[in-house]
Amino acid sequence: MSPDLLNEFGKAFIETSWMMSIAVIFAIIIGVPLGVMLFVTREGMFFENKFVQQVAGTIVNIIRSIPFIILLVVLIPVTKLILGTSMGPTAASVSLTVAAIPFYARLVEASLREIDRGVIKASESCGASPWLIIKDVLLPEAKPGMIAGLTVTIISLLSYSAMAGIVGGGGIGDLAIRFGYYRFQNDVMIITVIILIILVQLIQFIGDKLAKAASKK
Amino acid sequence: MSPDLLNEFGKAFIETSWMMSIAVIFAIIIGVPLGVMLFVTREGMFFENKFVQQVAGTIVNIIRSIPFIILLVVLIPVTKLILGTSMGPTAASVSLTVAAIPFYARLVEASLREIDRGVIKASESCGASPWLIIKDVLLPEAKPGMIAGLTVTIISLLSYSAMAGIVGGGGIGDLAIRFGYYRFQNDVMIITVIILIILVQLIQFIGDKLAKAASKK
Amino acid sequence: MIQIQHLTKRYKNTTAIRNINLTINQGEIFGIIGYSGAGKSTLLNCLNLLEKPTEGKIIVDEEDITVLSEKEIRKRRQKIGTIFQHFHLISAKTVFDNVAFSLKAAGKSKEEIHFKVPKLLKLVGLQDKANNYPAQLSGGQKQRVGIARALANDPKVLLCDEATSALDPTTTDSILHLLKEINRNLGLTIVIITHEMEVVQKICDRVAVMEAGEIVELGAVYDIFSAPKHPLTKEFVQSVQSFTLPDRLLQERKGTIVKITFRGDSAENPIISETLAHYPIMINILHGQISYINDKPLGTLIIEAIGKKSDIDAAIRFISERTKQLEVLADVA
Amino acid sequence: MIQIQHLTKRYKNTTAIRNINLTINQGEIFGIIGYSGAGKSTLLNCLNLLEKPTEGKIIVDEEDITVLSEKEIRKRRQKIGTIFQHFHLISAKTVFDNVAFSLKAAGKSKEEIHFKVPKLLKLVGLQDKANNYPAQLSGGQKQRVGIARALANDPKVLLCDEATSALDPTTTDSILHLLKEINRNLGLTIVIITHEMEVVQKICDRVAVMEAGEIVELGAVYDIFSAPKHPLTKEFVQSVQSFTLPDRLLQERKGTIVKITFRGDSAENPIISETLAHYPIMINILHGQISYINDKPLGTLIIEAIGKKSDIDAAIRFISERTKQLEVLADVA
Amino acid sequence: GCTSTSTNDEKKLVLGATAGPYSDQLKEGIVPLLEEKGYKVDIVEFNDYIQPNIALNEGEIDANLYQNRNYLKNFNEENGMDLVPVFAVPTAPMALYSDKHTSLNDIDKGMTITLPNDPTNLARALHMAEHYGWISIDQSVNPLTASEKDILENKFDLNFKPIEAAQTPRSLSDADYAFINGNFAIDSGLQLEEAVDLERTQEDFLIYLTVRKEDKNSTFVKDLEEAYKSKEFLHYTNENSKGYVKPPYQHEMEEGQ
Ligand SMILES: Nc1ncnc2c1ncn2[C@@H]1O[C@H](COP(=O)(O)OP(=O)(O)OP(=O)(O)O)[C@@H](O)[C@H]1O
Ligand SMILES: Nc1ncnc2c1ncn2[C@@H]1O[C@H](COP(=O)(O)OP(=O)(O)OP(=O)(O)O)[C@@H](O)[C@H]1O
Ligand SMILES: [Mg+2]
Ligand SMILES: [Mg+2]
Repeated sequence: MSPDLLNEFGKAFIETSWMMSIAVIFAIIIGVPLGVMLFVTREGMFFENKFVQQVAGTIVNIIRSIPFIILLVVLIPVTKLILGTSMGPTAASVSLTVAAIPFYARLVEASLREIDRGVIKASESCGASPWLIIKDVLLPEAKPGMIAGLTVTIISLLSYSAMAGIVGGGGIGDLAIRFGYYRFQNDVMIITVIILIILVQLIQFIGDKLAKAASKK
Repeated sequence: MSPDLLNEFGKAFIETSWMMSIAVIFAIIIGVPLGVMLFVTREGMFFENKFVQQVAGTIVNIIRSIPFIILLVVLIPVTKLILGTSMGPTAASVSLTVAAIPFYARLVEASLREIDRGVIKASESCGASPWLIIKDVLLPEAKPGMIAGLTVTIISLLSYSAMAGIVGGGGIGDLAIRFGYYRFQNDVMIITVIILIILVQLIQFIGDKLAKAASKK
Repeated sequence: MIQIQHLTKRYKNTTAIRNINLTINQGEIFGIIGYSGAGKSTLLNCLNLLEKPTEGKIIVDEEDITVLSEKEIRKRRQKIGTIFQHFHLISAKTVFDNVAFSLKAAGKSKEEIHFKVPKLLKLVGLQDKANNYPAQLSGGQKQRVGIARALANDPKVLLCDEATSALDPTTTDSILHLLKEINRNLGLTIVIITHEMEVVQKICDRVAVMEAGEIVELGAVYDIFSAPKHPLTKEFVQSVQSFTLPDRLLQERKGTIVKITFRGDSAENPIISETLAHYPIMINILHGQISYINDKPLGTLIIEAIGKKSDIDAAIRFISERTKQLEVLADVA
Repeated sequence: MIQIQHLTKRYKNTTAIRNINLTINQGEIFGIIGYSGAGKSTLLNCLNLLEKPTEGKIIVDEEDITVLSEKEIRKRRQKIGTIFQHFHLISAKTVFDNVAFSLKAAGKSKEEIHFKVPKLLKLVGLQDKANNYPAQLSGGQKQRVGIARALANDPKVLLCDEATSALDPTTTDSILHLLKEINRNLGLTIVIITHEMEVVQKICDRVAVMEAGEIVELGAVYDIFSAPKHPLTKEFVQSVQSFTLPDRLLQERKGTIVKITFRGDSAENPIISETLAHYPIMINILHGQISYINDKPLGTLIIEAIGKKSDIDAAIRFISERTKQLEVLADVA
Repeated sequence: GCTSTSTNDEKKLVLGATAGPYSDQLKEGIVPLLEEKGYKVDIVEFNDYIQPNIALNEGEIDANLYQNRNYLKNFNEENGMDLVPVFAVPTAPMALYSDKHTSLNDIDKGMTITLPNDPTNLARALHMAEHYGWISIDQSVNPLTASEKDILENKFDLNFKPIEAAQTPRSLSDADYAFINGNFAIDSGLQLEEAVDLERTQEDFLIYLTVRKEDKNSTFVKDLEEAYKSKEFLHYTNENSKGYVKPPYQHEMEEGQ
């Protein structure tokens, strides 16, 4: 591999990491509360609220409905507003983030739904505030599931990030597409795919370990 | 909307339904057993098998590593072999299927992991064959989670299917991209996105209902 | 203190509780017994509003708590401890943190939590399991965590759903002793569901007997045990006072077999002695039990009276005048 | 029939079972008692290999089952019924299907299943809950499903982990009766963990007492109850034979208070009568209990002997010669 | 299998094109003419620059319309295929647009330039930039696939940002200049006349109808050619493809008129 190519890969790797980190961080910061909100406003839960449930659920579904490439386009004004530019990896990460949040929120909600109702009821019986129940019961109990969900989210995002090239975001996937695919540089293609595979294996491995460590059952 | 465009939408809808149906059916037929396999070969489970677990896990991860757009391309020879053609919605559904299977398999595995170990142990204590345990304990117990996972899978597939245009697959998402993105026809874009939103809402709604009906907790 | 009025709870295909009226007094230990599935747990869960009653009111301190706001309910719950039949521990938290959760719920400070949790764990004998997770505990240990958790906030009312069902007798005794002590010293009101009649005997003041969602008998424990009225109550009482004689004994008997029930003071009088002093018969104690409920003796003896028929008859008359109840099980062979 | 040799089970930070040696005979009802956390459930789970022992062998029918293949283990398990402490029902299946599962596991036909399940449900009194899901059952109902499930395949060995802990006394009695019947008629071997000493009394032949992972006492139930050796055993036996007299009685006593323990035949002789016939004293029965374990009586009486000091002393001597044990609790005031 | 050649009487045609002007051209300008001749035409739209050739080579489609000769030549070499260009069609030129500047002379240090990221269009744009004297490109690389990495000298330290071709009109607000494919410019509502500069499209960059070698002389190709070279299509071009670079035969026809 030429030093030039090595350089390219280095750059692409950094771009991917950068985009992913931003998206993942926001997916956690916003997706978790959103998932919790979707859960605690469900029927029979302590913040039961059909309206919020419906509205939040619909917004989440709307975002998930839009093909990523369209999302990229639709979000250009927003990206521009936030970052002052709608190009480059940071700009791409805005769309990735927007795609990641509802995706992860749904997985968080699904994990929360697996919690034994009795445990929640028992916590309520202590007179604990909803906030404390969320913090000390729901989140810890759902942690293994939420970690597994995050693994799924990150891996899906990695696949999405290949489309970041549309707005000049770069990254490993884009390298594979632009050079490997469009320019028939099979070596680039193979190397990028291998890098991606290693990355995914690593993410899955770490995710599994963390989920197992978090599970006290 | 011109009758021509209406026609386009009708066609796209049928194409999407067709692609999705194939992919979803195979995701269930193959993804469920694969997910079960990933689970029952885990440490401490009755088919504990590090080798199978690792190999299956790695294959699943490899497929999930590859950006969908690359997968579409890589699978062309396979598609050609299976279908005799590498174009059109049916051809696109091959790649969709290949992407859907490992995706769903992981979600199935995650649902299975949420089952109370004690219940599995108790079933083992009856001397039930692994096959019976899978059929009568694991699958029923994980059913709500598996339905929720299928909802997530279908919605993600819908988003992936937008990329089917690369191999001339068509479909609603492709319509959005072709007209909305490449031809700057915002009206088409908005209509397709609305159709997608309605579809996703519907899928989510049905998925939620089914999951709730399946949950006996 | 707690007034339950016309309480009904229906599930889709079952009515778990039917129009229950009940008053539980401040500071008493109130037992609830009944067949499995009678609606005991459901009644208890209505008391802390974990189940919304379908109909009826629950009046605590002159307020109907079924219509309170969420926030007020929370406030009240901090003063109600509940021990659940199925424990319901937070599986992702250690024993320590499970108990600490209760204290946090009541807004206690970190220092207070670190001071109090070890004390509570010691109380239930789990000091060395503080860092275990629930999955690493035995059934009884889980139950004890549940007890510690329920007691954490010095509740005014303690609801116990089979609080000792998974515990060995020694631990059960020590827990009951503990509850009784708190009840005496702090005036804690305790509602206790149990199927262990000994538990009722040992600590309850009053007891309600439930069947198919209704209360079929209600009274002071001593009365229920000494004079059960409803067939179900009789059955339950008998289960702890079962006096079935082995067949062999009945066949080989030489005299008349009589079952005598003592109540209250009569148990303290030397009836057997007096009888023997008055009549020239022999008395053999075949079976029996005397227990003290609320310091009042309640006893049953099955005796064999051997001697002349006329003497025996006279003796039986003599005894029956002096005791609550007398029953001739088998006449002289 | 089941030989446990040097069995040890270690968890990360606890040794749940320490070098246990035990033989359980064909057709006996074997009880295991002990404090919560003593390792009882762990021992039981080793017997059906749900927990892999860390060390030691379990020999059943001259074969070490710890080294069997998965398939053979399955085959054997079909003849071992297990009732779990925490029920472990399949939450997604109805009561009917939960029981049917066991039969399916043994490869029974559809017809057989449809014939047998209703019978089993009737046996445990759940015929009208056949279509309920576990979440719609009360604790005791769940436990009964577990019992029906364990009995489904006419097992040769039944392992019961607190099989009646969630049941009311009447249901407990009927279940115990059922078990005893099956044990008699079909030669079923039953290993029963319980903390209810009455259960041990009522149906066990032998009993092992566990403490901290070890068996500290082992013997026939009658011996354990009548002459417990280990302090723990004494504690447990006392818990069902607690003879603490109310303080008031002790203070107001007029004579000497004596505790007499009868064993075996001595319980059937009219000792009190004979004593009264020989000595001019009055005897008042203050407390006591006589129960029949395997048809042999075991009794304890606390009596107050009122009379002249010399007569009382002579009477006590007379009694102590004729009974197992006599203890003077309080001398004449 | 090939659908057209097998049964001559049915005369079915499957044509591939990328979404946009060339498929519209076919659909609106050519298909009606072919249908008059008794063809039944299916148009498959692709979203990518590789698959149409693969599909053609595999016989999934009968002809495609989306590439220039150079690209095809390169593609044939890379993939060992034998596809042949038949004739050129009206082609949208590459255009340089700007929201902020009106002339090429406004170029200044560190400006941001967006340009399409697919190989052909990227190369086209870079060559225009070279022509403006903004940069110089490594002569040793294939001029058809030159990328931003082959820039040798960047006189103004310009910041070249390759993005998806259809994205270029959308990037105008972000960039100082944007190279935009004419078709996307038009579709996005820009007028070719408003461009800062238009590509003087060389013959090599005109879009060609491409077929398999063995079909080169078949009837359907002749019929297609006839349709393209018809008056009706010229009329269509003038009406609907203003500013497009016309192929030589259309110029001839106009001159002949
Ligand atoms: N998975 C585990 N990890 C660590 N320790 C465990 C685990 N399971 C059980 N233990 C410990 O092993 C000991 C024995 O547990 P076991 O469940 O056998 O007790 P038990 O005698 O059945 O008690 P109980 O009467 O309360 O059910 C306990 O101290 C418990 O904390
Ligand atoms: N969620 C539910 N849906 C339907 N029926 C229910 C539900 N929960 C409880 N029941 C039914 O209500 C009745 C009362 O149940 P409950 O749990 O109060 O009984 P219990 O007296 O506590 O019995 P146990 O002593 O066995 O715990 C039972 O017949 C039970 O099957
Ligand atoms: Mg209950
Ligand atoms: Mg246990």
